[in-house]
Amino acid sequence: MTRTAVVLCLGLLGLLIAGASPGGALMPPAGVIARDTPGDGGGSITVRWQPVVDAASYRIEAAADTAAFAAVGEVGADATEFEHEGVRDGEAHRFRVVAIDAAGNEAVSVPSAPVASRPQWFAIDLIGVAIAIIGLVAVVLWYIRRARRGEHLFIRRIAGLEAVDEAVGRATEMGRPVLYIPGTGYMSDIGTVASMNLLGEIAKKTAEYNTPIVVPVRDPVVYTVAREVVKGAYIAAGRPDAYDTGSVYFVVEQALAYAAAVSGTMVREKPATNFLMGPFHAESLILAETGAATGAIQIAGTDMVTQLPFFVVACDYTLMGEELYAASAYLAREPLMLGALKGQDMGKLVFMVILVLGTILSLLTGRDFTKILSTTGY
Amino acid sequence: MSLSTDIWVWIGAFLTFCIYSFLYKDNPLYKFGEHLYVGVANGWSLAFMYLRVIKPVMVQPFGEACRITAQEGLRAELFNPMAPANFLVIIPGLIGCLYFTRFIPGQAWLVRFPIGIFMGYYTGVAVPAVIEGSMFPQMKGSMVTLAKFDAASGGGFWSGIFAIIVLLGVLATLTYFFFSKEHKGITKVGAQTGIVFVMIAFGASFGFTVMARVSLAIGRMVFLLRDWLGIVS
Amino acid sequence: MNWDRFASLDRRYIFLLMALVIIIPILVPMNITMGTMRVTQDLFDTVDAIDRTKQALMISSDYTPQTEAENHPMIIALLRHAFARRIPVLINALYVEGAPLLDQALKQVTAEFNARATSHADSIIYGRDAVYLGWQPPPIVPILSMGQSIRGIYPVDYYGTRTDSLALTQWTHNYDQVGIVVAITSGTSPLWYVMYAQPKYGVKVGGGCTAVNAPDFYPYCETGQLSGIMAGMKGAAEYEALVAEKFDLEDRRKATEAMASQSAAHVLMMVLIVIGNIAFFATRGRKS
Amino acid sequence: MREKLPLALLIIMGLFGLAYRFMPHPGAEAFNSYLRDTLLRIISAFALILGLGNLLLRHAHRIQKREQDWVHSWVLILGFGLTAIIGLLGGVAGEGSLPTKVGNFSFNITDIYNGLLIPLGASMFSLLAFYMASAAYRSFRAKTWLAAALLLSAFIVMLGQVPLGYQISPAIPQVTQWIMEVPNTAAKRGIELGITLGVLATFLKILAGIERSWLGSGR
Repeated sequence: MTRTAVVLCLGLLGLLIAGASPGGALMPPAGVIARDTPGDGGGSITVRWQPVVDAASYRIEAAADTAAFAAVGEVGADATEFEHEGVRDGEAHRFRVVAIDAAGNEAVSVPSAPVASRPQWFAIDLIGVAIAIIGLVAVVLWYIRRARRGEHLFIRRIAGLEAVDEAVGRATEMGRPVLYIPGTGYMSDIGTVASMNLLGEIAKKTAEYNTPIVVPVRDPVVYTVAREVVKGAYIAAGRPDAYDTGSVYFVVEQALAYAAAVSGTMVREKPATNFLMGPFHAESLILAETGAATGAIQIAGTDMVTQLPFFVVACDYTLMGEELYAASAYLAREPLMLGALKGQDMGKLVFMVILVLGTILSLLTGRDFTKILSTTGY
Repeated sequence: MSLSTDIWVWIGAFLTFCIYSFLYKDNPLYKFGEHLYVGVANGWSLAFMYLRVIKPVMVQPFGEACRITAQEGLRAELFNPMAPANFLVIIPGLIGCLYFTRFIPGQAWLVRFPIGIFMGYYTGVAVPAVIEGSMFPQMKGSMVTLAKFDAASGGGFWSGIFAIIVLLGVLATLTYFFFSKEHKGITKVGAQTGIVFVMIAFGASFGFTVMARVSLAIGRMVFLLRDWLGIVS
Repeated sequence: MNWDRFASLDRRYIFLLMALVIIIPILVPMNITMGTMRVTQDLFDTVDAIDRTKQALMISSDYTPQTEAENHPMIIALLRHAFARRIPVLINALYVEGAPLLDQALKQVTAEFNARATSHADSIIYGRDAVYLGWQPPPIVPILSMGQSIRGIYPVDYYGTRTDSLALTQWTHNYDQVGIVVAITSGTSPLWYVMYAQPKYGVKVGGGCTAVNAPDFYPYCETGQLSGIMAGMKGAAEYEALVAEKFDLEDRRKATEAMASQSAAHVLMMVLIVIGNIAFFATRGRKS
Repeated sequence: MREKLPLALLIIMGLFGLAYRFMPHPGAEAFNSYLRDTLLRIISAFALILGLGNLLLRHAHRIQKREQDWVHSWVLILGFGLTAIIGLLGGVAGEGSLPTKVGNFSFNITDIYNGLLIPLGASMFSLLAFYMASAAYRSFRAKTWLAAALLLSAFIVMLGQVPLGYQISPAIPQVTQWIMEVPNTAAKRGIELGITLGVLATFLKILAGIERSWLGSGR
């Protein structure tokens, strides 16, 4: 009974104090600082201030040089920062912040020192990405350097690539061509770049075996590259005479039209071996199923994760993701390339360590260690 | 039943049959459809490449620069590559022409310049893109935090357990892709677990895609039965 | 039984069976019952809860004719839902290829309702109950600009009428008068609304996507950024069923009908897999 | 010189492509957009001309030599020629100098796109429904444990996709969702992370001149 009374009295007292506090008690925001937003392309100034008790919202006002202050934005009670965009670079602005309480009372801060925005050359918020790139580049270069010193490097068997010799040999025995499909991507896809590197190695083999290679290409830029690659491979293999200028040809840019034409080629020219290497899209299964129906040996490889299932189902061998990038190194057995491959492995190890450590630390400390992988907030 | 009277619908129906006839076997109808497709698609590419690229990006700025020079004389701003009228658009054209040097004996090496520009720029652009767009979010998503177990932040006991399974799956799959280590001992266990995850994923993707692909076939059949033959409404 | 023949069955028989299981259900339409996924139910509930006197439903679309079979029924189902509850509808197209399809859908559903209407108030009137805003490239521009002013970015509608002369667009100024944006896509446009419009203007976003893309959307439903989605033809069929049951409509349900073809095709594939495995083990057992 | 000069240009382009992402300065932005929207686009237009020349010559050759299917080569060349002329002279929607309408029949390049290319593309695309069935029949056989895992997960997900699965047990769609969210996510993430490193290593190999197949013969 008495306890209830005490609680009631205290409550009433509290209400009285709250009600008695005058409206003018709303303090203006202190510590208003404006500075050029870092790591951006200019045209933006960031204003910061210290929070005010009782403020329901803040209005930010700006003035260019001696001009009058005008509102440029309004934010909620939780905010202590505002990014004013659309400023002309080099033009000085002063800022002030107006705290507004629930009743609509306002308290105006002291204006900030004048500040002008300017563009920067480095995006500071991407520092994490930059560090990751530098770190991984260092790891890979380190192993390339070790390989250059002549260190022997082991590389595990990759079934799809072990089968390349046999597949080309089979075409030779049967007197039929080898079909190489360099994907349906652009030169801008790294999968296409990897496919071109692999094409060089496979063309060397068809040159050695004296088996015709047919390379229909979807993208005109890739076509120009593929042509040089095959020609170069025949010369490197010492068989420039065996190079047929018609072996690499451009078909059409539209992927489905390309699939229609290449399906026709598969059925009519009956290549003994089909290589499908590079980035593929939905047409992957059209090509792979048609090829399977003609009885060709099919070795596929793609870095398009969505298309891998169809190659796995319809082809004899499939290089998955990274294996496509590793393929040319595997076939060439060039020490420096193998060094790069070893470097990639170490990169994976780094990934695994970060994942495990991040998880353990997050679970033990209860803090969110995934934040180290944010691209902003440094 | 009301047959279509639109010529384009009839053409569409005929071409659909041309393509579908390939399911039986290769035949002159398919060959017709295929060659028409390749021809028309290339004609379309050429027209659009001219209308959307060559004309606005090269011909017009250059022509405009010539016109200004003729009327008002040569000015420095006509050599600003960003200006709507400038002479410098001729440079990419000249680089593009280097492709044709391979028909000139002894000068074929010049082809390497346009190719080098493409290879260099795009391999460079890809690096931050994969690090920022793939590595960071994928790693971030794979780490397990207490929030995954916390019902208040949308998690729970089971979602926490599943998050741990995902993490183990990621580690196992990465192990499978180790090239410089023979799959023996702990690596073997990891790699084999990894490939099981991969196979389950591929099966699931395959099964999941069936519906979308069947939808495409339904779309075609509806075109034939409704738009062309008018059998169904 | 001679399993050898099945072990290496000519694939043309499979093609023939596939064609039949797709065509027959189209010729003989049937509605099959199915459960409703939570994401579909959530979307339905959110649309259903719009206060029609204060807010409109916005349907945004960026699908191409290639995915018409999956996406088009979603638009139809949404329009039926809105019209049955007399929720005003704003429609926009993010890509030009799909723009005529939206016009067609709007006309079709308007005709369905007006055929039953008995009075002017009861009818669906263009300009009062629905406005087709048309297409403004590139997609990001209308998505952001509609937060400020819908009439500003769409001064005229798809048919060239000034939007300030239409009753509906006179009171729908920006996202504040939009109960939910449902983006129907063959790609990922609902996520553009989530990324660009939602943080700034707080608008609710829902989606309708192809089956292939559905896994990309589930995480956003979990976090509530998406109020719900229709995933592929199945999602469309579920939404159709929800609308038809609640409002007792008897119009054709294309996705539901197509689900019969879908089910038949899926069952065929599963049967084929089973037969293939039986044949494999039967022939292998004999060989060894 | 014939190798070093192009390689030097490649290195400059590669380093700029990499660094550009970290440079918010409008100068870098402007240079990049010039590179991407003007330079590379024009160069690739020339590549298309080269490619089309190659294609047309190949088919002209076929016709000349009366090779197999030479009649169809005429179809290709005529289809190409007519479409190109209609597009170049008739404009995108028939606004050009060439009339693209006879009575009610309109055949401008947009009509050709909608009337020819879309049905052809949609038909090719829809072949996938058939090929998925044949591929599944042929390959989904439990020859090994791995093949069984592939088969089983495909089977469950297919079942979970249709009303039948729900009727058999409401758990089936849930299992489907679990497979999509847990093992599927894990495997795809692992592959994607590997790809990240592959991209980086490919970049380094090309810039360091280790991978030089793109240089071709130079002859």
